Amino acid sequence: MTHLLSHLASVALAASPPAEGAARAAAPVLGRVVEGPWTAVLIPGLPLLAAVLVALCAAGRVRSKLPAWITVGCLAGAFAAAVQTYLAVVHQPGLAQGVRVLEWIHLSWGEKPGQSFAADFGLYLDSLTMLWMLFVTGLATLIALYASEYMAHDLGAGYNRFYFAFALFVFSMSCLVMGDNLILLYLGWEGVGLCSYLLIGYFYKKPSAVAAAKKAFIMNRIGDLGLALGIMLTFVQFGSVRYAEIFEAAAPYLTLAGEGRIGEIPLLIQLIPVLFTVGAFGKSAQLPLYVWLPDAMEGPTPVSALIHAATMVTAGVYLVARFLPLYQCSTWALPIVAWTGAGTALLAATIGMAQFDIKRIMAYSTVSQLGYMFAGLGVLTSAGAAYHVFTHAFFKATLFLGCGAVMHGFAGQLDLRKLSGVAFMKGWGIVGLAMLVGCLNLAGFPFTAGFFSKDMILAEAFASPTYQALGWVLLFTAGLTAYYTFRVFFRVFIGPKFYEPGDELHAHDDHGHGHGGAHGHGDGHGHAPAKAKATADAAHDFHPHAPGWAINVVMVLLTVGSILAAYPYLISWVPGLIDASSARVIEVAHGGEHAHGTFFGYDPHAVMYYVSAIVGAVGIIFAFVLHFVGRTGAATAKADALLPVFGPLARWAQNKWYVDEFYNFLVRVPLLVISHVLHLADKLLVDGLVDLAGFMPQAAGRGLRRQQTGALNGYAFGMVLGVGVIAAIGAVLLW
Amino acid sequence: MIGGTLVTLLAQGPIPADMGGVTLAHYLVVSAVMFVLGLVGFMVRRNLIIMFLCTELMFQAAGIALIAFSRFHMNHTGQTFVIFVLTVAAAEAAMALALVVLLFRRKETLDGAAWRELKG
Amino acid sequence: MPTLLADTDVGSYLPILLLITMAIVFAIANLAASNLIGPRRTGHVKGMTYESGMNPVGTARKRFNVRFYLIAMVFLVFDIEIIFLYPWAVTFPNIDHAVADGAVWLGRILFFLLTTVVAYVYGYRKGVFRFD
Amino acid sequence: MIEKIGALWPEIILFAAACIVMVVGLSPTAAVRRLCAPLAGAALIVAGIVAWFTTPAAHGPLPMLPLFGKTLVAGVGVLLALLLAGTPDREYESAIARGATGYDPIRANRAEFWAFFLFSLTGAMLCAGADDLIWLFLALELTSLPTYIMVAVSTGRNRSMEAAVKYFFLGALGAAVFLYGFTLLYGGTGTTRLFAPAGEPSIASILAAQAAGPGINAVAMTGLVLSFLGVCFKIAAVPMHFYTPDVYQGASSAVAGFLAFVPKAAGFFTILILAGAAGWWGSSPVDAGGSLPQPLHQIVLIVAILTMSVGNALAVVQSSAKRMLAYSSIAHSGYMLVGVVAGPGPANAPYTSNGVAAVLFYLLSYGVMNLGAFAVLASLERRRADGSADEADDVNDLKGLCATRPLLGWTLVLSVVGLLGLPPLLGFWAKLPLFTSAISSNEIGLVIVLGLNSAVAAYYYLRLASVALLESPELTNDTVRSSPFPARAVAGLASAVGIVLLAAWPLNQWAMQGGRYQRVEPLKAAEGTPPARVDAGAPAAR
Repeated sequence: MTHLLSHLASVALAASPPAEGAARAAAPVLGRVVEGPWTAVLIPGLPLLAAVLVALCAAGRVRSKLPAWITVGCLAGAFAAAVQTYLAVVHQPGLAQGVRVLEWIHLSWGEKPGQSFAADFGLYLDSLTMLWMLFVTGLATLIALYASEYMAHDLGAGYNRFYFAFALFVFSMSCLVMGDNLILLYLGWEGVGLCSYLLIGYFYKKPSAVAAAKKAFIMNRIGDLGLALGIMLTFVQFGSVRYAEIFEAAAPYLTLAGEGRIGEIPLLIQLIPVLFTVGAFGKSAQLPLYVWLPDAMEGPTPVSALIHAATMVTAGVYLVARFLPLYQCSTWALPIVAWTGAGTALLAATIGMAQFDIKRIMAYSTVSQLGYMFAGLGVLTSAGAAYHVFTHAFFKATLFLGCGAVMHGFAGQLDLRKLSGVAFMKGWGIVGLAMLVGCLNLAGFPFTAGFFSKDMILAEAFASPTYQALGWVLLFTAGLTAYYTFRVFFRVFIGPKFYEPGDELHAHDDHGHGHGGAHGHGDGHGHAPAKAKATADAAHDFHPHAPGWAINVVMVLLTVGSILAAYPYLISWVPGLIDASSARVIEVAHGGEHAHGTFFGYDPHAVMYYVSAIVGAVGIIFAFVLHFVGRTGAATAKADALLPVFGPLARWAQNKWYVDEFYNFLVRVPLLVISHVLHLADKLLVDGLVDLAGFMPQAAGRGLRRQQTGALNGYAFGMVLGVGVIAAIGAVLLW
Repeated sequence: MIGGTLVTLLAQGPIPADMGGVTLAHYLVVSAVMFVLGLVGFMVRRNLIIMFLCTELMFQAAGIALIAFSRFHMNHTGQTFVIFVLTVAAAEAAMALALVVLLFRRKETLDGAAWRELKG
Repeated sequence: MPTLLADTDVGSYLPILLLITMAIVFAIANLAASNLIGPRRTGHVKGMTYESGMNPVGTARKRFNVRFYLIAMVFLVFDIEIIFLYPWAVTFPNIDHAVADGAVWLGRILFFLLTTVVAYVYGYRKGVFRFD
Repeated sequence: MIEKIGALWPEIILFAAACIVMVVGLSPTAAVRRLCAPLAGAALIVAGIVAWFTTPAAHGPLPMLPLFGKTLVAGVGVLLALLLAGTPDREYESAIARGATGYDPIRANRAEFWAFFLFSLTGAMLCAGADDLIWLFLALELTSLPTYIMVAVSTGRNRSMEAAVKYFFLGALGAAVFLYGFTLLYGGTGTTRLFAPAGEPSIASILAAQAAGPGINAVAMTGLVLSFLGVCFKIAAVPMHFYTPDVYQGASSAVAGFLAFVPKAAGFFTILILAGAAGWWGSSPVDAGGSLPQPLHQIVLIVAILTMSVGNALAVVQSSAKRMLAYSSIAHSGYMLVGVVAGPGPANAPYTSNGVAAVLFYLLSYGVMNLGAFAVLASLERRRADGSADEADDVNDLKGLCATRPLLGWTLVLSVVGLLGLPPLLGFWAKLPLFTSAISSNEIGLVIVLGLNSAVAAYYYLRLASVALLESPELTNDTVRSSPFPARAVAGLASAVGIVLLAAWPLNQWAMQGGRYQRVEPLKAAEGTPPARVDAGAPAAR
């Protein structure tokens, strides 16, 4: 075992970006673009086609699963196109390829450079793009298939609406990732935001879903403002919004940064990545804008899996990775990214520990893992961050879909105190196994993909002399993550068999066909005792609804994907891709000796595997002891009551409650304050401005209106007066 | 009607020999005065027929200026123009007559100010 | 002798512009002044048709037949036609037949008269010439 | 002289069609009388096609303006013919159909209405192709004289009479002003020819010579200014705008839609021709292409700013949809004057710097979008207590239109949102070159005013759209019904389709062609033959 680990570690060392060696891919040539394969057009094209076809279905009031099959087919085609394009792109490593689809915006107001503005509908294909598109299209295909069963209760208008927004989302996401200019990126950015809004508010009759959708929309707008300002500043500074031209124009600054003369770079150039960061934090749910993501779980679970776990929320990571050259030209941008990421990771992990709604726990874990990714970017292991994005996409989708299956089967039940031993029930084995693999990944269990990707970030943090403290924060968070992950697994999926159906039973009392839609309650406090009793009575003839073939197939595929995601690491696939793209980390000359951080005197790259494996194991053991050992059948609060028996850990367990309430407070009060401030700002500032802007023309209009007396002579007088005055002005000017 | 000094002031330009003592400026003054009279009349009179006659006055003011310029430039274009101006004036006269008859039948008055339902 | 005003001094005709402007401003000023400071009297005498004291005889409300106006308007058409015919008639005998094509000149006036015929046909169908 | 006829085939076709319509429309048989509108429409289609294929490039600074102008007028004219369907003689014809009265040609207006419709369009076409002051004057009068009558007979109500009397009298005043301007322009240059082949005297080449030499003659400049101010009446620009709301409100909606486009198009063709004759020679930066001669430039600028501001400010406070659209029509003229101020830019300027092309494209877009809005109004009627129908006018008549009549409602929403200039609709692509051309000619202040005014316009346009889209229909709304002329709705639908699709069509290339500008060479004194010999078409009379 130890031998194997050290072997892996040595391979990792050779492959990880900071290590110089043969494994390092060809350095990217920024600012040069060669003609790319036309098949790339199919990647955004097919989802758009799907959206159009589904819209036609909606117009034709189709009430079958046709929209699902259309979407799955088109997305599978897009995935195939992505594979094809990927092969073409890696064929020419380090060189970006461009495909111009159609002319879009061309404005010019002069001949000089900077006096024109061009943004085509063009694609920018490099290895970073293709990495993203591979997992976006692949996961989207699988999740669309999953949703064909999951959403089946809503056949008809709702089903069509779901798949329309779904396909539109994939189209927008591919615009965001594949666009060759910032305007197209922004279009995609707003597009995914819109689709996210539509899908969170899918159950639009539920006030909480509508509120969540609104919250997501508003929080994202704050971020988008930053992004928009960043784009404008980019245009002003570089005279273009095309990546190739920006990178070309930024090359001298990058050289300056590489020579350690970062102070000589103009301040406004350094400001650009900071503004981008604001946008990235909004979209990727980082402090202080993260609050929308947990609420976004009001949407259907496939949406949570695809948009709010695997793809859309990583758009911020993509943005930072894409513009890493600019980030490296800024003194403040990367530290902001690193520290905010680490802070979010810790905060979200602690909140996640205190939740009872398993989908919410997964949401907080997503926020936390996104924090990891940003921290990875901040400490300059873009390869580690991208790899974490990649592995996270698989295992988090697995976890969400597993939770979704549970919710689907138990009439919306998500409270971990009301479910137990689900994996042992008839027909739930596959889900249980998938959840186990997902949880192991999330907890960073050795040899899993999540383990390797997390370690790349941790090791790099410790390797950097300035980020030692950040490394400790992340390490502590890793332990918490392992604990809360397995808290879910031990309580819900194994142990004595018990279940209590969710509150959606009444809606379907003819048969026990619970559905995944509305799963209203926030943190498990929601059930009044009387209602719980009624629910229990109703549960007598309730039978869990085991997942069908579509869900099972997708779960199996995703599980296999999560396991296999560990494999690319061994051949340093992702780091290679990242190194060949604009996200490559430049070497910074440090005037002499290369400062290198250590972990108690050891090289962090060598020892971090052992350390994080131990930390993860400790977390899992804690969960095991607290939530599995001695849990006797009833999975409700009894486990908590048993806690004092396990002596030294009791106080910590009590603290858990404290943390829960504390973070509830911390989340809600600022939210309330923010919303009130926003409301007030809206009332006073926005409405006031609008009123003022409306008032002035109105007042002018009322004044002028008196001249429109309706009298012929009055009009003649006005006309002659006007001619006279204007002719007099002309005479004066001529004089 | 206008002081002789002003006429002399305006007559400072070259005087074509065959225009005799009457210069272009004299014609233009007459024309301008007629035009302004038309404008003023149009503004202050409320009788529709008088108002129309005032516009005719303005048209004919232009006609006088045209003919004077035509003579000044020694070509016929201005005179040709005048014939067309007369034509248009006649067309407008026909229209004005028709309109005025129509209006008079509706309200039994020729007062332009009687028509002020539309305003604001 | 300059034939183009363009050849003369630019400034020499500025007074005309000045005059027009002055006249307009003067008129407006008068109107405004009389509106502002002038007395406003209403009364029986002021409202009479002739303020001089003449009493209008009969009623002004007497209606003329609409045909009178129609005839007046049709007359205008033929009236105006004459002013086009005069210059043509004066020019036609004097044109140099070696240079200008007399037939074209005749054709032009005939076309012009044709438009009058259209007006006549229209008037006829409209019933302008029926006096019943 | 004869060769000029070759450039006038579309006008000749329309004129002949007008003569036929005038006679056909007086037929005692109702079925024959009903042929007027189809005949007019067919003539317009033929004239448009003929204009497209036969209009030659003109001499002078704007060689392609005739082609663009004539085709545009014929094209929009077809839609206007649809919009005007059923306007004249509505109550009289229904009385005849009921047998309440017999047919008396002297009481019927249909023939005159449609003939005048064609005459007016002929006038607008002639304006686009004018190369002589006399021609221009006659063309302008031919455009506007018929419209006075069209307003008067458009409904049987007193309001139409009032509109007609105001329109006619103030129109005559405006005509007198620009006639005086033309006179002075002739006096200052010695010729009425606007454009001529290179080397021959014309107003354009003489003014160019004056501008290159001692500066433009004061008389000619006064003439230009007065002509511009007089033509402001046609485009409803400040200070000649007073009539607009009253006339649009008093006329039927269909005729108001007609008035908002045809005289405006003729007026803008005239302004472009006059501006082209004056030349964008001014001394603004060379790379910006020069501005109009100085006092004229300032005056157009002032008028543009006043026009859009006054129009928008007054539109905000209206409750009548027609008055609102009338004031907005004033504001749109102000927008278009921005393009006149900006000028065509330097030689081979791109589309975005060519203000003339921007004006032409805006004229086209405005024609289409405005037609949609008026078509919706013309398609709705309010039943009065006595059972007769009155056209919808109040904004409240439009409440919940998208719910009750989706076709009309969405046409209205598209039209007003397009007029507002929201992307990606036609209006946006029309307004954009106005902005960019003004920027490239360094008129930053004007651009700011234009931007502010666009914002103010949002205030009332969105009000119209939201009334139709968001508000629920009034309970008493059964008094609002559709008018019995589906052709009007078809016109609206066509314009709605145009608002969406024309944005994608490369029409701006067409406008770019139409706005092509070539500088007029100054007339050299050596080759300057005396105008007396050149100008008189006839041999010397003595």
